[in-house]
Amino acid sequence: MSNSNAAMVEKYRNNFLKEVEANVEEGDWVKMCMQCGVCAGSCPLGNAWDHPPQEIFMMIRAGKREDVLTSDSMWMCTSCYNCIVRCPRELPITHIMHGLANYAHRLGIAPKMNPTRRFAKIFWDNVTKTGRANELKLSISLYFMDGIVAGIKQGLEMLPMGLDMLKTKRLDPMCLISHTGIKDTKGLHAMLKKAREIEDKRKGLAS
Amino acid sequence: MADEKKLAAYICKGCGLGDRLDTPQLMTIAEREGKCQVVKEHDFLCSAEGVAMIRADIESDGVTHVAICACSRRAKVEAFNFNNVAVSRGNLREGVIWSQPDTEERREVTQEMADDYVRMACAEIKAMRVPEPNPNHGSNKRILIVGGGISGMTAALESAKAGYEVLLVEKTGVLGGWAAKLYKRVPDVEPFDGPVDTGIDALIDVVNGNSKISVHLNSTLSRTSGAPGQFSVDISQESGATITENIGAIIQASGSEVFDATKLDNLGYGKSPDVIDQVQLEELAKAANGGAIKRPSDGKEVTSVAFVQCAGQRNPFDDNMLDYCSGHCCNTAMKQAMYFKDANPEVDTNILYHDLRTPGNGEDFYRSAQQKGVTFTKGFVKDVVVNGSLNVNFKDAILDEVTSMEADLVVLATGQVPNSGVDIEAAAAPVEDEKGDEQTVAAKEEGVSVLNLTYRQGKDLPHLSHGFADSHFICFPYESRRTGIYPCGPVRRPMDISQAIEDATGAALKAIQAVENAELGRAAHPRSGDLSFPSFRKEGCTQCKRCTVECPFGAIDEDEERYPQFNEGRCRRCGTCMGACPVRVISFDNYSVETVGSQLKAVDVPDEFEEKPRVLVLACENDAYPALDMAGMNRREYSAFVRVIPVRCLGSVNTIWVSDAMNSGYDAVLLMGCKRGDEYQCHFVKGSEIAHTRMSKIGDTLEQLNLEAERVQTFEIAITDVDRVPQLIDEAVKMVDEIGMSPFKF
Amino acid sequence: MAKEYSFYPGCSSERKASAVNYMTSVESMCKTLDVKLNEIPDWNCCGASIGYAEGGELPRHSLNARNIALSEKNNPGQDIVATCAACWLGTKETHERLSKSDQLLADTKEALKEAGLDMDYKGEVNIRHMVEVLIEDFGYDELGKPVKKPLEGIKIAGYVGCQTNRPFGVDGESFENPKYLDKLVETMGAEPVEKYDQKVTCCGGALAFSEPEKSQNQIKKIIESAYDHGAEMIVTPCPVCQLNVEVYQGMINKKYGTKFKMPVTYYSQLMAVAYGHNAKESGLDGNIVRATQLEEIACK
Amino acid sequence: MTDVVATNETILVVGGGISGMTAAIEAAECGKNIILLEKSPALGGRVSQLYKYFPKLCFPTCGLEINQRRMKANQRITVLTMAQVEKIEGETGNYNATVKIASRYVNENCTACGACSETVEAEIDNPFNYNMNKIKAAYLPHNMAHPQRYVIDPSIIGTADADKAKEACNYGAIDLDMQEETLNLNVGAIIWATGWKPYDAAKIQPYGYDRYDNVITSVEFERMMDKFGPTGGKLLRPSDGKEAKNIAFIQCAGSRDRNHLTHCSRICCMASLKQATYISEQYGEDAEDAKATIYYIDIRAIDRFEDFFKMVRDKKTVEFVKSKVANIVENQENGNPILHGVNTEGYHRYANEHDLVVLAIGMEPNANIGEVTSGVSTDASGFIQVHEDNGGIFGAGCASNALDVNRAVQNSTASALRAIQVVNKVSGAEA
Repeated sequence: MSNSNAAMVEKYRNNFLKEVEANVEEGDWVKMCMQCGVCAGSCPLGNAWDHPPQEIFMMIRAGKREDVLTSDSMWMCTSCYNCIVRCPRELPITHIMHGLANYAHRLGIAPKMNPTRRFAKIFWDNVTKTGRANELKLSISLYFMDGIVAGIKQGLEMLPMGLDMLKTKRLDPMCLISHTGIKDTKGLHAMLKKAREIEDKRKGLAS
Repeated sequence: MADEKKLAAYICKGCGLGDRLDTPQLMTIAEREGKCQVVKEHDFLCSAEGVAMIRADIESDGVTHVAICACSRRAKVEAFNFNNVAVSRGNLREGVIWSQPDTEERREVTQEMADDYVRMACAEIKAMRVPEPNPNHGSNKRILIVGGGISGMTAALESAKAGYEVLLVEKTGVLGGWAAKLYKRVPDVEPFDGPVDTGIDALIDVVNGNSKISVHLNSTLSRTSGAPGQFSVDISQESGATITENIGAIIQASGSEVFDATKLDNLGYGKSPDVIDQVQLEELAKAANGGAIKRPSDGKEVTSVAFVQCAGQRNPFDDNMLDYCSGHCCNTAMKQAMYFKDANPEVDTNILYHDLRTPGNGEDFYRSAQQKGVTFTKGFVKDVVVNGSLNVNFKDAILDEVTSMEADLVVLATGQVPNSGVDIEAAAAPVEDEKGDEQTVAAKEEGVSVLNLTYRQGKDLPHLSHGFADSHFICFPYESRRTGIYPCGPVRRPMDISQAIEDATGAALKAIQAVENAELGRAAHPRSGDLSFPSFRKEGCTQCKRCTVECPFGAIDEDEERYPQFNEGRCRRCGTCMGACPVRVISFDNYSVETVGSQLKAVDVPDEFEEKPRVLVLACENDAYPALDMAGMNRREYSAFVRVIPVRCLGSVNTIWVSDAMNSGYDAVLLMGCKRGDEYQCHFVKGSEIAHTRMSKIGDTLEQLNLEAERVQTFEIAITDVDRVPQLIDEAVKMVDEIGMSPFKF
Repeated sequence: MAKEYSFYPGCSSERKASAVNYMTSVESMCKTLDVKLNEIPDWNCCGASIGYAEGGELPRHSLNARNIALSEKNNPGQDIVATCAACWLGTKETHERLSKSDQLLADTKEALKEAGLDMDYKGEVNIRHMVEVLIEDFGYDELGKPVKKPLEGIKIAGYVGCQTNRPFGVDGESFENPKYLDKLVETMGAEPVEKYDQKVTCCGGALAFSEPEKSQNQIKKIIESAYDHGAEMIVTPCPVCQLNVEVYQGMINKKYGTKFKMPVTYYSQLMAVAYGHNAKESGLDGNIVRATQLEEIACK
Repeated sequence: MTDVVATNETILVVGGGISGMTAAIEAAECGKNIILLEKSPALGGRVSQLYKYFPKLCFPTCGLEINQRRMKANQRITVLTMAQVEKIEGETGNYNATVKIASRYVNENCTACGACSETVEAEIDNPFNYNMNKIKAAYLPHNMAHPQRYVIDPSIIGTADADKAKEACNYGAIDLDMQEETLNLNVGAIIWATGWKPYDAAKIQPYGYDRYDNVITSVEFERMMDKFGPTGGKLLRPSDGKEAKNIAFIQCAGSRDRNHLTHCSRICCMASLKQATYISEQYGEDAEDAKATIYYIDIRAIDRFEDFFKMVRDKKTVEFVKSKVANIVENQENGNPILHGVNTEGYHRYANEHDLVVLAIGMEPNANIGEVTSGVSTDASGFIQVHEDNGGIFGAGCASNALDVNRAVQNSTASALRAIQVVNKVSGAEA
């Protein structure tokens, strides 16, 4: 997919702001930031951000495409919406962060090993397969994200929790074999395929 | 009529005065010592009935001089407001019973205080004359406006709309000033979303079409003399001809020049034609007239432009640069960036700023600029390198890195430099040696005068910081130091069009006010309505020139015989001249060496064995006296040995008062004036300062009388010093206690 | 006369899913309040807050639009009510976005066509969280009336969390200091811990899975403050909050040597118990950290 | 019964703050007849509640003294306090204003001797100190109050206290049966100088003004410096009365914010710079432990105010942080506010503990002109715009824009002339 990355570099040469405005969810809000920094200070995982939102906006204006898109900062967003409600310019910051992450991910230049990126993929595949989340499969595939060994290690660590969940009937082993999703999975999949097509067309992304 | 005096004293018994004081004794004093023909007491003097009693005496009994012995002169003013009589106030309430504890042991001294204040009030009216309007006042009501820019034209039009004749003098061949050079302006009404027409052409037409306004182009003032209501000016025209006109008041709207950008070669100015200032950008925009803006060097359409804010501004570290911020440049840069964006959204426009300053609804304008894609970078520009392309090197404050951007065009936000004429203080600065002398001569010639005043104190309005001809005051922006002459627009402080329009309209009112007051021969702010004016006995005058030098308002010139020539219309009635005069020939009808001198002499000074010292306080009526009043209102107690006399300004304090006080046995004299120095709060500019200098010199006099220097002290008092003033008084009494009573008691 | 709503339970409320006990208690609560919840037939996952990364914009909105379309088709004229914060937020967000952008609406409908629902999407419904229904359609006084067993003497910290609170929130409540849980707690006869200062702190949400250390650090703050302010129990309106704050206590204790044993309940559980439902009906058996005080009252 | 002479050559000035007083005095000194309305019991407005002015650090009461002297000496100005405009009808050169005058329960006989106040026991919140302390229910609004006349608070009418006050007065100044009055004034032009109000700080939730004792507003801070203020001129913080030495100033509290006031209130930067000097004034220039920290987005010290900015910037006791504070939490132990945020100049995260937080509170117009008449043009923030549709009604001071004192006075002087133009037309003087 990195060919689409090359395409984008070509298309928007040294105008990253324009690229973001065109291709990133709510990207046309970026220019409205006045660098007050309230978002940066409002993020619960703030310490984990190499570049807080307001700085990312500045970097976008400064054309630091590589630094932004390969950063794992956006992946630290917990979707708590603190930044949105406090922003004096009403920028939909949470969504812009999501948009940037998604865009980087689609271009194939998002940090490969970022756990949130990988979990997000696992989650999406999990819920879209049957139309509903299969929590057991979800957690299992999560633990085995890094291969069998790490998986077992992780699994053991999580075991007490898992047992708690089983005890309280909040986790169902049967789900491994018999998880009932929605009826019209066919329609759902067609819908999602179409949605993806349209979006890619709009953003000039090769799917 | 001023001569057939009939003195009356009225003693109030209200507010506890009757209970605390022996008022019959006060009446006897007023009668015997005060020599009042009419003496009455009243339970409630400020009541309708009490006031009616006084009026009756004035109307039917021919009373001309009234001593109200009741509350402070600041209280019940409206009640005791009588026309065509001289009024003094004996402050028995705030000044006596409210500042003294109601105790047995203090009863006697409290009564002595009251006795003295009655003596003083009577002595004062005895020395007063009922002021009459200045006879040689002018009544010309035409308003002269210097400068035909937006400020000048606005002032002209607004004055005309109020019904006044206007004479507008513009040094260039066209009206419009800087505003006429703009392609568009920043909006001042909603929506604040983009550049709007300046409307300047329409304004020019209205001005030219107005029958009350006569415009002189290519003209300057070669002479300005006279006073409010009776100014006379010579208008020199390009042709060489000079016409003389009479006018009533002057508005100086001489505007500003742009900062000389050639001083900014580090920013590439002069090195490349594509580095320009904001004024030049307006020219380009006008040429493009909504189309693509082309760069000067090769006429290529501009695809990227960098706006460098604060170019040569906000820089106190370099004498060649401006210390201040010109206020409008942030909005102007945004407006100009919008020129590009509106013509072609693809153009990159970046504004490099330190602090983005868009107060009020400018914030909407800011958002609108961002909406249009103008980008903003908080950055400090190091330099602009010219080599084929333009590279702006700067420190990005947010990303915390030194970086650079390339641009087809660089626009420098240089500031406004006031066109305020000659710096008369610098010109008048004393010089030590020959060399220095040359320099001052040079300084004198430096800069072209705008007004060419024939005033002894110089050709133009005094400058304040950075050469602006502003008023020094926050609450009184039009408190000009040349009565009847009002600066407005960017000559006063840096400002944008909207503020200039407001400012010019305000200045027009002040000009109108000046001519209306002049016609009635009354003083202007701060002693508005005061009819008294300085007169002097030529016979006694020694031509020492102190009055002409020290007048804060340049009201006094010298006649051909080198005698002081008072221009009453220019006078603000502070009395600084009176305080300056060593031979005491200057006086006002209701305020003179006599009115104060007789008060302090009227005080009954006990002999030294009584161990009742007397401390005289001469208090500025605007700050120290109100502070004392409020001390009384809040029952702050202070020594009963003090006697307070309010003065118009410490500048009016003549040293004779101090030596008289010493001779008549006072143990100490305290002068309480307002803050002096650069941040002075004296509405008569230097009064407090001058008094201080005079008193520092009085040391010798004291020595001759072989008295301790600390018996005379000067203080800076703020109106809020409600606790401090009583302390200072008590400390003075304590000091007397320590160094001993004055030997001059009889 | 029962109040009827189109109900969007969400994945976690499914049988034997992580918030099944939430569901149980909601059912009991609604029984008492005579609320009829008509489940949206064949509803699908909302994509949750984490869906953005792989799902992108349009697919995510399509997911939610499908639910709205199904609701409008099968439960016409009824407000959509969700009990899960993420479900509510996701659906409401899509609903807002589509109403603001014709482009997005057209694209979404084109996608919905593939699921045979393009004609059914009108976007005329309100998307509401169960808490909104309680506060706005009933009000605290009404909610107080059916209380049979006031939860006397229990000090409860109202942990509101993020997504029921921001960016939309409950009408009239502040983002920084919402008071509705405290009021509900009070209405049920328990003692709200009003000074609890972590009531809107983020629990890490989905990042509890991908960034456990960072999230658990958050969760620790949330629980500690509850203890500091004398709370004996935490109550929340959000399944993710409930799960994160409850299940990780063991791991946190291991890592930090803390001794957390703080029950974390749903508002609906408090209400079910107060309304006289038994422990099972109130889903108390679903709490990993037993809410013993509630159980005692429920058994009375 | 108040009797007032008014003709369509009279100018009505609404609002007795610095702007209204200026407009009234300047017009009167041009020979015009003025009626000046003030809704509170005394003139002076917000500036009389300020400790000092920027940039001179002089005292507002000094200018107030001069203006009051000018006014007392000028028989062309009629002052009506406790008066509010209810309705305005008519057109340029001929307006009819309905004015309601609330009962003061004290008539012009009052000598301000204070006997009533001494006897009354009931206390009320002191509005002059933004309710930070109490005063007797029979009171003189403040030291500089003009008219210098006491007020009986309605809350004690019908109580024994009120009767005691009446007995205590030897001058028949207290009239407990005083009724509210309604006047109809025929005037030629109207100057609307109703000023501003501080934005409701409680609405700025992340800063917890409603939750934390030690978070106050800039106008409240101003009162603390006044000897006659709630703390007797000391910087004592509300929670425990301890001296506040390490003080944070948060800029744009309610301003430049789409969630609150969209405009920039202009004065707040300068106000905080000024208030930062209060700290060195109280504790000395070199005080080790005294510090002002100013959290800002842009420091808007425009034109010559730059000099003041420089003076403050050079102080050892003042520090600047380019950051909009994200939120405030309270240190449970000592009640100190802890500010969380990021210094955006190079991304530095902070959690700074201070003794006291001062919110540089935004300026909300108090214009509400729409409530009494229609057709006067106001902008989205509610400020009165200069507009021909306004006819003979002119905004002045902070009712017309977010202005500092100097600009407010400038603007009021201009408005005075605009009003004069109207009445001169009426009298034919301009012809």
